[in-house]
Amino acid sequence: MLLQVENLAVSYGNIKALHGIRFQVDEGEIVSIIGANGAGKSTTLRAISRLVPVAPGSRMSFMGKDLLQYPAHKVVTELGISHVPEGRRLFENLTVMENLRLAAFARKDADHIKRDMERVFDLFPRLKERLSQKAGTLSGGEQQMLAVGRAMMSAQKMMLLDEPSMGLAPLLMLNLFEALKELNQAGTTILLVEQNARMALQFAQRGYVLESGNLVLAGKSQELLENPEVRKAYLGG
Amino acid sequence: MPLLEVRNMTHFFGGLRAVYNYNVTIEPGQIRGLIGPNGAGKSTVFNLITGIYTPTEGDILLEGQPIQGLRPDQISSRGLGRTFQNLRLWRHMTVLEHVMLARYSKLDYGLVGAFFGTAKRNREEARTRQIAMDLLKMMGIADQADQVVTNLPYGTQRRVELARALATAPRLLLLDEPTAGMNPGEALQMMEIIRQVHRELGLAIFLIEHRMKVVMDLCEIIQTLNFGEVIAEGTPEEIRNHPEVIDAYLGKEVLF
Amino acid sequence: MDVTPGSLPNRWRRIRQRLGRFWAPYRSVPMLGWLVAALVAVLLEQSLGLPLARGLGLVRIPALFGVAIILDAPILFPAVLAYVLLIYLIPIALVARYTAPLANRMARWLTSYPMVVGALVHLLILYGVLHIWTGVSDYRLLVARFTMIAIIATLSLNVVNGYMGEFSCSHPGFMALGAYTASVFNILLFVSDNRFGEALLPPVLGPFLFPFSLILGGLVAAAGALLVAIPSFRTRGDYLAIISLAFMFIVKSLFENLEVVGGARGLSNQPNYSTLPVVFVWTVLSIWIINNFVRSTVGKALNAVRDGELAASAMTVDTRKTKMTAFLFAAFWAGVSGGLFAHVIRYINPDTFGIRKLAEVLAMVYLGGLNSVVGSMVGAVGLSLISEALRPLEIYKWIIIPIILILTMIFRPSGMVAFREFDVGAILQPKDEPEKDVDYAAA
Amino acid sequence: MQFFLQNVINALQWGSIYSLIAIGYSMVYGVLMLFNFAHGDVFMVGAYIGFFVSTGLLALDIGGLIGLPVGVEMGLILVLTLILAMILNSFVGMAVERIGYRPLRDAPRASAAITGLMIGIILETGNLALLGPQRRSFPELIQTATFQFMGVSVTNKKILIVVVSLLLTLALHQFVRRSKWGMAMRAMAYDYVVVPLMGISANTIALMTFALGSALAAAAGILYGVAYPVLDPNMGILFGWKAFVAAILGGRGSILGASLAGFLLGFIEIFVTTIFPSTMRNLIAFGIILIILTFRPHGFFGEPYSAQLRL
Amino acid sequence: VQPIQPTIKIGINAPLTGDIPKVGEGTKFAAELWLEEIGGAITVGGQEYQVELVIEDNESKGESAAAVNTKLITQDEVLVIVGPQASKQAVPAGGVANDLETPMISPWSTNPNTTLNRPWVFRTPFLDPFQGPVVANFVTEEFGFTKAGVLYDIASDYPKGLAEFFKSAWEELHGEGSVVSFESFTTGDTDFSAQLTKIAEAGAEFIFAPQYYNEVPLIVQQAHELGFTGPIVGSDSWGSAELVNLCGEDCYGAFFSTHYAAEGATGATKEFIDKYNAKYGYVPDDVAALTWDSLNIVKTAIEDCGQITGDIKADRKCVRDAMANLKQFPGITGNMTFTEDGDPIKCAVIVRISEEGKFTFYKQICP
Ligand SMILES: Nc1ncnc2c1ncn2[C@@H]1O[C@H](COP(=O)(O)OP(=O)(O)OP(=O)(O)O)[C@@H](O)[C@H]1O
Ligand SMILES: Nc1ncnc2c1ncn2[C@@H]1O[C@H](COP(=O)(O)OP(=O)(O)OP(=O)(O)O)[C@@H](O)[C@H]1O
Ligand SMILES: [Mg+2]
Ligand SMILES: [Mg+2]
Repeated sequence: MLLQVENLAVSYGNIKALHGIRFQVDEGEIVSIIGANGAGKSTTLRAISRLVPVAPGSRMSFMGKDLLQYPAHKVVTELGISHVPEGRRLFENLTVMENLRLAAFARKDADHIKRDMERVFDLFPRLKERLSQKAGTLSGGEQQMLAVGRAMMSAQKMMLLDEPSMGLAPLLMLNLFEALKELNQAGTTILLVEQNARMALQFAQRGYVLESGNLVLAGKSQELLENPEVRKAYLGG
Repeated sequence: MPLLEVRNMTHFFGGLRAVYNYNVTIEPGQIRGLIGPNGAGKSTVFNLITGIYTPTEGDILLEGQPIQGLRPDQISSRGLGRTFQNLRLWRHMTVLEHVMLARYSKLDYGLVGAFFGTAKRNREEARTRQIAMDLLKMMGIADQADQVVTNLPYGTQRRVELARALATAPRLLLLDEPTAGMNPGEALQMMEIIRQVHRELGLAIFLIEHRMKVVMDLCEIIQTLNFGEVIAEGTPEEIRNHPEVIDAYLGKEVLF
Repeated sequence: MDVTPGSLPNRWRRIRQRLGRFWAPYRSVPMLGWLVAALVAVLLEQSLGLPLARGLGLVRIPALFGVAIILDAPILFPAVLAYVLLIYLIPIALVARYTAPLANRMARWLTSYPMVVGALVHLLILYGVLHIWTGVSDYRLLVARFTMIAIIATLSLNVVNGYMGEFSCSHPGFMALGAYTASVFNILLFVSDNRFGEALLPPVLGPFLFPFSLILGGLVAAAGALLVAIPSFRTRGDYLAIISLAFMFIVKSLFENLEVVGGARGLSNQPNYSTLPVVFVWTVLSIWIINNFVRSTVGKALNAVRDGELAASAMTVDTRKTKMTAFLFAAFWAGVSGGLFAHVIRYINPDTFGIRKLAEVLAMVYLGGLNSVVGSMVGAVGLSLISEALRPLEIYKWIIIPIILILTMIFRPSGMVAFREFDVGAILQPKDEPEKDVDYAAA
Repeated sequence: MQFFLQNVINALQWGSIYSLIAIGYSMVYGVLMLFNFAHGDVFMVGAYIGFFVSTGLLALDIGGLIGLPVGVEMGLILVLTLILAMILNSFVGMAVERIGYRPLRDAPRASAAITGLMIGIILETGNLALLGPQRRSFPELIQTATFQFMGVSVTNKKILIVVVSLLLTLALHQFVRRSKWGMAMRAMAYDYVVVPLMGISANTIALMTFALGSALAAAAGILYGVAYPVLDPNMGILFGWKAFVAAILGGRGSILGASLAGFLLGFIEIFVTTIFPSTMRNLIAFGIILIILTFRPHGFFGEPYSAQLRL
Repeated sequence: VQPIQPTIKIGINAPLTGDIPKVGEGTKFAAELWLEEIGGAITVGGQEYQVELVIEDNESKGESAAAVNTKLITQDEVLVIVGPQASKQAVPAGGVANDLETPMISPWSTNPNTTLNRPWVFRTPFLDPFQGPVVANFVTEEFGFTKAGVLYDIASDYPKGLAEFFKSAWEELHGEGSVVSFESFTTGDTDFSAQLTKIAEAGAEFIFAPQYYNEVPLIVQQAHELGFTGPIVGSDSWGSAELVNLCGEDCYGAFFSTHYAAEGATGATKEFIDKYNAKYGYVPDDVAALTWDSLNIVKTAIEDCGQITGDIKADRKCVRDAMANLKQFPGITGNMTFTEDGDPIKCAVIVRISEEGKFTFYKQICP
């Protein structure tokens, strides 16, 4: 078991976003979390990345280590969890190249960095064409590619993806998911959060359904796809 | 006379050719779609039409009148409403204030009224409030009128954007990815709203979308853009089967 | 969350419950009731204050609730506390509580007239309170006038910095323009001195023309504001901040070089026109007009420019006109406050309107709260009174006040009462109908 | 001509000081997007630290102990003072960050500006309370030597100040543009929330930025002390505001821009005084700044406003 | 039961914080020393009254100074006020004192408006219209120069006033245009190289710099660095023991006009200097000396008044009248008689900074 989350609760001021959820992700898996707007999907990922403080009593472990002992930047460098945040959040004032290099900030292995960079360009040739363009002037899709590329540069044990398909053209979306699949086959465990529930479930092996801060369903993707409630609520009938 | 006519519009960002020789004609009451790969220049087309950028070359005519070079507020006052790809709401303002403010150019009182709270101003404000509330009812968010927008769910925020754009009393509405970030169920609701708006207000609509179901179901005519140039234009059926579009944009297998 | 019984949150809740119970009867006291109660308190002080103070071993009536006395001689703390309780707190509490039904009836009766009438009645009582309170001591009178002038300045800065979200540093410059214009006008016309010679008009006319001089000062300030407003079309944020800062330095330097108005030696002999009623009326006027403006849809355009200029202009908002209006309007009121100020201290020099004044007004705006008329009042009154009351601390005052501000910013980053509408109608309402949100125990 | 040259020399020295303070300011401004209104006072503290360190070193009389010639000893003391004061002042900067800015990282920028202003006042008043109101005279570490060159007076101090200032500017520019730390700082400027996702501690970067900015302020303080050897608790106020002007005039986050603007400010002030009646100096100098910004509304190296997607 | 002895309260309105804290310190120290000196009491009409000093900080702001005066008068009910020092505070504060009919004496303010048409307001220093010509005459006689350069702070009241009076006096002596260069800067500036270059270029034989002592070292050193060799002459604001600490040898040999010379002083002056030096560790500057004199004027006026009635209004009036009637009051900064306006008629001294850095008496110049 790679990631184990128990009784995870998070609040923003008075708003309770997560009410003590429990789930797990195994090594090499692709797991997706689906849910409506504001269900708490992004919050879950932020909690794992330690970007938001969690309520007392929450427990999270990664490869047997207590995740709560690590500050946000060490979750990346020491545990190897990368995160593609919602809305991309690129450093728009830096160039594409600088964004990628920055993601490898704490890494010392020059050779590996170089190899990873090549892989990013293999997956997203468009980025290579725009190396010295400021990230802020990329189109939506290009930005999403860069966001994933950046995550690949920072850590590869596990990748948290927050709505990577948002705003992507159909073809690109296909490409992206293919790329993610490749990444997964090369050993990166993936936890995916998506609005586009159908596609997410088709892509993942297992899924969880999050509803107003509570996990209400869990199961194999196929089961969920066939579940009538899920179909009604998230797949558009 | 067509409602909007764009002729040979070209735009460069530095050395990058974002839009090249773009033409479009929109008739009153038409629903049109604009698709294309990421970075094709779709949003740029919208930004050019609405005056956020000034085209390097070309003419934009609204009901025969050239509007290129005008400021965005002048263009929008002439009946061109829009929403943004990334929500651009005013984070400290309430839903109602958003919609009321979009009536800015239609307000019939001046600074004196604003300073001294004249009777005319009070009448105008009441009337504007009524119009705004009607729009909010139409969007189904009237009960959230006094909420500050930052606290609202994403889907609601999208509706606020739409209501705000409608409050400018447009004859042509530009929608940049209205269902982005919604799950399929919510997207269906949004489509319903767009249809209703189109029906009840009789607007022309020009929309950008990546969700094929939305484009194909809503639009009468679809344009496809690639590298800033139109590569195909036609009915949904024609576009779906257009080889170049499939190549550049749709892909062979459709996931959903 | 596992909270052990008796832990802090629980105890805190109990305290709040108790406070809530204590406060409950006062929830139904309308503004009118509070004002009447305050009137009773100040009348009490006027008649009994001095003997009571003497009896408690104080030499005088404590001017600002005795803070200065306590800081000077901590041993007098019980006496001061007793005084404040006996003169202010207990009478106000009793009167407010037991006249509440009557006050509510009155307030309801007033609501049957146009709002202006109700507002005027309230203001009249408020003025009465102020008049009697300041009548006891000239020191209070001076502090009260400075404080009200600070309210005007703070409010007007809030229009640009809070409502429109720019960081404007030019306010002292606007104040200087207003102060000098009004001063020159009045000295030239109504004062015989060795700078401008004989008075041109009979001095009895002076007080009547004083409003014109203030308006003229405001207009000159607004004209000066063009220099900041026009660049604001093309640039914003930080760049505008230094444009406005440059403007402030330019104005200061301009007056240093203007020998006719005394240069660095300053301009004195302003007639004593900024009396309490005059300052009061102008303060009320400024609050009323500014509040009207920022609550109108036209005024809301400022907020839209702040939160997203692009979206604003795409929604038909004329952003240029909006910025222009905001700057000129704010400058006008800053000019008025400068004019009033000049006629309180009756001497101005360019140095009065420098960086230190800037820091002061900025602090008031951000302490009180952005985008809030009430906030500006709180900020101006709060900082003026604190800085007067802490005077005995001498140098340590300027360590304590910054610490207060830093803590405020840390715990309330937008200020004490930010983003709140000032709804006169709601304030004037009677309060005896049960409110929806009285669930204080559960809060 | 000689008159003109003399004033160029004068302006170079004055501009160097502005430039050094401005780049320190620009560090914090460019990275954290904050108006660091405490910077002028951090500069003042730096100058005082320099004063105490150098006075202490002089009292120790190391030269006397190991028998160095006076000139060398003084040079050594100057270098040691520079290094020590820069280190010490960087702690001051870090304290300012920790107390005044970190708790406000999510707050509106203007609020942080107010805390900065207030920390500045505390530093001034604290100095006054601790050290009393008398001015301090910065020890004369360099024996002034005046060279006459084409009828122009140049002192060794002036040369030293200009050279050190230019060197520090270039070093810092390289650091911010080329090093990965510099890159992290620029990233931080844009979006500090996701910086940790790159495996970088945002707090470390913020602290480092303040430390660097304050170290530069200390260097500026010492060079200032060498050239203008009277220190008082309020000396930083005006410099703080001028640095603010220069940093922004240079363009957001641009070290070279800030330095250039610092020199420009120095030149404007000196030459306006030279050419116009000196009474009009501030009027004209700030008028020029206003005009520059009206025509170049985003400073020298700043991005145009339309491209600043996030404000 | 003892009857309560009325105390005599004296308000001190001083700039303890703000731009000129050193002035505030000098004021406070001199006042405290004075209180000690008189044993904390004044005897009036055979009865001893306790004296209480109420020292308040005006933050060197005009409005604060006015507020402080109002507070002192109405809250603390002081009999008389000493201060504020700088004119930008003394002018508004004087207005308050005059309106509320309380005698006030400013030890340091030289702006004519401070006392003009204000019967309740007095001052201790001589005025700029007197000092300007003093310096002009002195330089003419001493050096025989005809071309003057002036460097002053335009944003500050005192230097600006003095610079202008000097200019007119000098031009009266040597003709139009004999002030070859009249340069200014702004408060807080520390680089004067452009102005000094201009002055040197214009061929000035000496520089008159009526600046505060903290700016003087910079002016003098920069002038020397730029190769200016003529004398630099100053005014009473140079008169601080700190000047030499800050300026060092650069200032040796310089002249300035002032109220008294610390070195070689005799009698009461020397006594004051020694006591102050013993207590606070440095030679008092002219602010302290003038404050000391002001307090003694107050004391004499109270004594002259003959009785303290306890009716504060009457007592204030009595003190004011007594003050206005003082003749040839022997202060440590010279003998003083007040004019109609409340300004003193007194002599100035020219001080030379000796080669040991001491302020030595050089010459006395009387009106
Ligand atoms: N920074 C924040 N401050 C306050 N509340 C927040 C914040 N971020 C999220 N929330 C609230 O927490 C809840 C969960 O939000 P979260 O972003 O995790 O939802 P989500 O499932 O990712 O939704 P979406 O599909 O819209 O991204 C929502 O009610 C949201 O309003
Ligand atoms: N302000 C700008 N400066 C420079 N280049 C820009 C700017 N805005 C957009 N671009 C470039 O122009 C091209 C078109 O961008 P645009 O945003 O119009 O794409 P789009 O078709 O809307 O894509 P998406 O579907 O991803 O939103 C992109 O390559 C983008 O990088
Ligand atoms: Mg989300
Ligand atoms: Mg787009």
